[in-house]
Amino acid sequence: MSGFHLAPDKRTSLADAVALVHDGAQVALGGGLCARLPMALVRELIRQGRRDLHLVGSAHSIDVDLLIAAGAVKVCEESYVGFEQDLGLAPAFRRAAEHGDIEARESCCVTILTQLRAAEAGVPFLPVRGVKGTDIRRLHPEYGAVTCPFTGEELVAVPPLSPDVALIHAPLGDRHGNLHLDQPYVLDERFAAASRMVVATVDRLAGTAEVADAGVVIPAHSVAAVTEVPFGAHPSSCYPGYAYDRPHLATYIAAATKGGAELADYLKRFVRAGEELYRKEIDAERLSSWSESTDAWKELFR
Amino acid sequence: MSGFHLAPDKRTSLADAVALVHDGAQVALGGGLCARLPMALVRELIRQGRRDLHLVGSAHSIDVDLLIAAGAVKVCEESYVGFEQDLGLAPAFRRAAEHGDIEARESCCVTILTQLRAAEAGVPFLPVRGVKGTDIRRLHPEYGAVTCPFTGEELVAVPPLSPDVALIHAPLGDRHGNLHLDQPYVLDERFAAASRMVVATVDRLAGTAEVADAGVVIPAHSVAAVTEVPFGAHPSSCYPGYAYDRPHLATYIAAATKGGAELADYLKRFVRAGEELYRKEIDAERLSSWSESTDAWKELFR
Amino acid sequence: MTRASAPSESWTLDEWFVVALARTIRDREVVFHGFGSPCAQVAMHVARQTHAREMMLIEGATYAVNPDPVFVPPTSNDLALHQDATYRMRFEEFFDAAARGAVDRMFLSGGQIDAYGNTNVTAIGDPTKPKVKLGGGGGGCNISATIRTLTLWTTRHRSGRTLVQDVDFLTDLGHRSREGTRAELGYTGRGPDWMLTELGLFDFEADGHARLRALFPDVQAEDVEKSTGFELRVALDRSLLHEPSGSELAAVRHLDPLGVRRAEFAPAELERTFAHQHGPACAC
Amino acid sequence: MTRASAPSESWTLDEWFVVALARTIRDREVVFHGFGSPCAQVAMHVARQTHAREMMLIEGATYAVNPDPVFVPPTSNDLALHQDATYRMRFEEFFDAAARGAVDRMFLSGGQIDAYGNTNVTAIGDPTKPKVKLGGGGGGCNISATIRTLTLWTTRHRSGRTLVQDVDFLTDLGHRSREGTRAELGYTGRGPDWMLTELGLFDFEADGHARLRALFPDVQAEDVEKSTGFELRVALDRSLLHEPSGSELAAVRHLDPLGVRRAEFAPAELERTFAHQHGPACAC
Repeated sequence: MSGFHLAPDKRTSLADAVALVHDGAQVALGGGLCARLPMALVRELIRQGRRDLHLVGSAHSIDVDLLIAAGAVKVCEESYVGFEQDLGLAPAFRRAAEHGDIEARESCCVTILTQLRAAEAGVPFLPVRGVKGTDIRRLHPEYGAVTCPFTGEELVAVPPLSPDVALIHAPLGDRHGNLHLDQPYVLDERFAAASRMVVATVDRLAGTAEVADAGVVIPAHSVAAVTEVPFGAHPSSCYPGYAYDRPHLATYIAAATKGGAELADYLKRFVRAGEELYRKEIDAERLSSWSESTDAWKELFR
Repeated sequence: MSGFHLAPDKRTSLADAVALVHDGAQVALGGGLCARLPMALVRELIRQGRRDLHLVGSAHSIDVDLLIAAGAVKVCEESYVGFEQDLGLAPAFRRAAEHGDIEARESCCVTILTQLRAAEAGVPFLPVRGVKGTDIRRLHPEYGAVTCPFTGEELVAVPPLSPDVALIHAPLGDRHGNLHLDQPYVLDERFAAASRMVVATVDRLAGTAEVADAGVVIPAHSVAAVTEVPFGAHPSSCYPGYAYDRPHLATYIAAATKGGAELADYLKRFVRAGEELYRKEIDAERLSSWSESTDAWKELFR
Repeated sequence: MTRASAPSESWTLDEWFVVALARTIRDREVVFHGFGSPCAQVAMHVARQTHAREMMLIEGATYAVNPDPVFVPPTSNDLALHQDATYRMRFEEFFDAAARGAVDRMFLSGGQIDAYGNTNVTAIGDPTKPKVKLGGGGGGCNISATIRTLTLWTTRHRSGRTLVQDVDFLTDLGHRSREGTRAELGYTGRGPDWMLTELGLFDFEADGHARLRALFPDVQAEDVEKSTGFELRVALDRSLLHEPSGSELAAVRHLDPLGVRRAEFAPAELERTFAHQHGPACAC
Repeated sequence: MTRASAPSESWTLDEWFVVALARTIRDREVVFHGFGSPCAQVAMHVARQTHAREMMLIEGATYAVNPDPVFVPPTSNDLALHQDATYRMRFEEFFDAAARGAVDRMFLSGGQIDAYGNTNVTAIGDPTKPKVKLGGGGGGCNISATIRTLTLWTTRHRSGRTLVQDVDFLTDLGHRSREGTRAELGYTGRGPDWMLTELGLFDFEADGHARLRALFPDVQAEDVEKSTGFELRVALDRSLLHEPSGSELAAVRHLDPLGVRRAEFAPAELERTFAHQHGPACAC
């Protein structure tokens, strides 16, 4: 009856999980930068040909870029999209923004957080401290202004943000949808509370007792579907399981930078083929060697 | 330089810790109802003769009542003060409110939370969803009104709440001030972030590694002083160490209800005597028997 | 505090009261009670063990989700209530959920309750210099506005001082206050749908006014009349307070072995005993 | 990516740059860097291991407090940075602290920076149809307003396209924007106090305008002049860019064995080497 999801068993196939995301949906992406990104869900969205998505989030990388490369995105309302100083600008994001193929409605971590909090607390607006004086406001005609009844000061007011779905990958979860994450949680707790539903993948499904011992970070009642997909965050990291796959990311960026046939090849080999073949292609086991020694860990980043 | 507390060693005596609380201070009390209350700090405030305190918090019991009984309180801005259906109304609170000896400025859990969040986020006001239509607003002339710039709806606006000090008791902490708490945290995390400083007692001081393994809930940089006081939350519970001391609470309530000599006797025996004698008086070891068996646990509540 | 329970072929008023409260919960509702409310607390667990197995139960002061208590202790913030819980909400997480309308039902009581279901848990008399200072409202003054539905209860109807024409102080919102109806105040919560007292069960008419729907079998309509300070509207349907089942009684007794629920009742009410028959039970 | 480090009697520009950034931190400051900023990231750890041992270091994308990295990896949200940390802030906990003014210093860079320290990390050209779409500002458009002090840096001064008369898009606030000064906007953060480039060091005058204070010894004032798009104010004090100490260099090399900091520089800048002498070093 409420917005909570009370079914006792949320396990479903990856295809059925992603079928909960409709064309044009406002989609929050869990994780951040190149860690714990919901990549298996992203790939399945592409396989299902989803279109016109409105992405919201903080700082992201290949999740956003790949969706854009595949033509699934209409609006990108993230605070950052890129590969930092390591691999640089996000090629598909950059090209689509420069060509006007997407609306790059850049937002700010704090503003998005505040908008999620408005949705969580059921209030129709919240004030933010900053933004005034910057050009970010020009990208957001939906922002308003409000005068503090105590100080008389004018502040930027932002509307609630309640994504249709939050896509979250977790290392561990149970069939009810309880998810364990390691820190940093980034915005995932806020997404889970503010969104209509969480659609989750986990590297491993386990019993409730094991997940509770590890610590439930996203509770079952926020989660509509959960699917076990080993290496479901690859090529981003999902510690303690696996580190960031730098060579794979470089391969993607080369393909996405070239576009055309090279990009099509990447999509065919790593997306269209499905998750089972994907896992065979990526040689992901070596990414678990990070825990063997500091040298082994460093080696993964050379 | 910031509001954070960076000294590497925050250990101090109980007397020096409480000396950080000045007469007239706005004081947030950690824990809730009759669990994890900062009772050793409360008793030391009374020993030091603190006056005119402005208490803020959610639902509390003997911590507030004892401070009022000792004449330390001017304003009580809690959402509830009492002993539930078990031991009933709070005798000193009730008498002082009825006689006008304190200002009982009753607030609401959600409103206090919202005011703490305003302080945390550095905004001069926040809107709340409810309050309108109730008489709670009559007790709070400081509340304002704000019109939503998007919906045109008028909401109650509340100012930030930044207590001078939050008094928090934790089962475990380290010398830097890192504190481990078990859930429910009640408002303690919010108090720690919104207050100028946390003054803490812990049942046991331990090494940082042990506290980190248990999980740091209140970080060192929020804490100005930490003191080891075994049974520092007694007669409230502090699991896993000890359960609620029902006979002691009944003794207190009888004394506080009668007032006069009976109350003076309680204060002499259990407060003026100091924490070391207090621990000898209370036979607290039996409160650790809760973990032996369900029957032993139940027995503590008969 | 403890007392031998009646055998299951008979039962006491406190047991029936808790069962009747439990029945106001529908399956798959998200339900919350506050602290200091053992009848509601036990009722929620009874509901979850009987007819509402897929409800989501949020434990009063610990915000634990669907815990199975070791036993119900006399204080609401106690580990015995949530030791086994898989998940505990944070304070802010629960209150945000309640404020945004994600919680379906809350149990609320009060030292005074008016015909529109407004409750007073703040003060009797002039609130600036009260005759009796009550404990206070917890989070109710916000979340009574936004939680979808409320179950009200009182165990002190017979005192004549509880169901009043006007509350001295409006802590938690019922169907309408001096400032307007819920619609006028912009609240999406629908207000109370049921109010249970130790005498009988009320619902609320379309204008938000309470209406007596059923009596416990040892209660006469005149008992209610003389104990009620507001206009008594009546439309009795005895089936709305039907007898507790064996499994419901077993759940009450198992969950609350200390009889914490009894602390809510005046001693005389605890003497009321019922058995499987229609009509008033003997008060033997 | 790796390269043998110079021995400690000599050092490279990237090493000196990081040390000079570190020196903008004062002891007992609470300091934060964003993601994608390895020079600032390494600099913060260098400061904490040398002159600012009681600073509070908040790691860029993990919000870990005072971690000791295993090594600096090329991506900011990585366990190698915070594996040993006693405490990690939550996302909201950090941003709230920054917004309320509890953070003393943040490091900020930009694809464009103007004379008032405004930075553009959003887009070059018309932002609605950019010539180059940059990555974006993270949390800067709020917290640049409220963090007490900012250290700006760029490793691309020599390009002539970085220090500009007007930023095409103002993502993060310096000392004043078209809408007014910080005081007029109601912000308590004081804006940038230092700006380091691969050519030299700037501070800011009372009107908020940048002023060149020191040059790296292999740089001439004319190099800066021709690379700077805004009016060049100059008040040189060579001591403001004094040579790195052995312990500072050791800290850089120990913390960043992969040389992640080097990714920020054009290849030619990485050839710049210095030794213990005054005046320009040879570019051997």
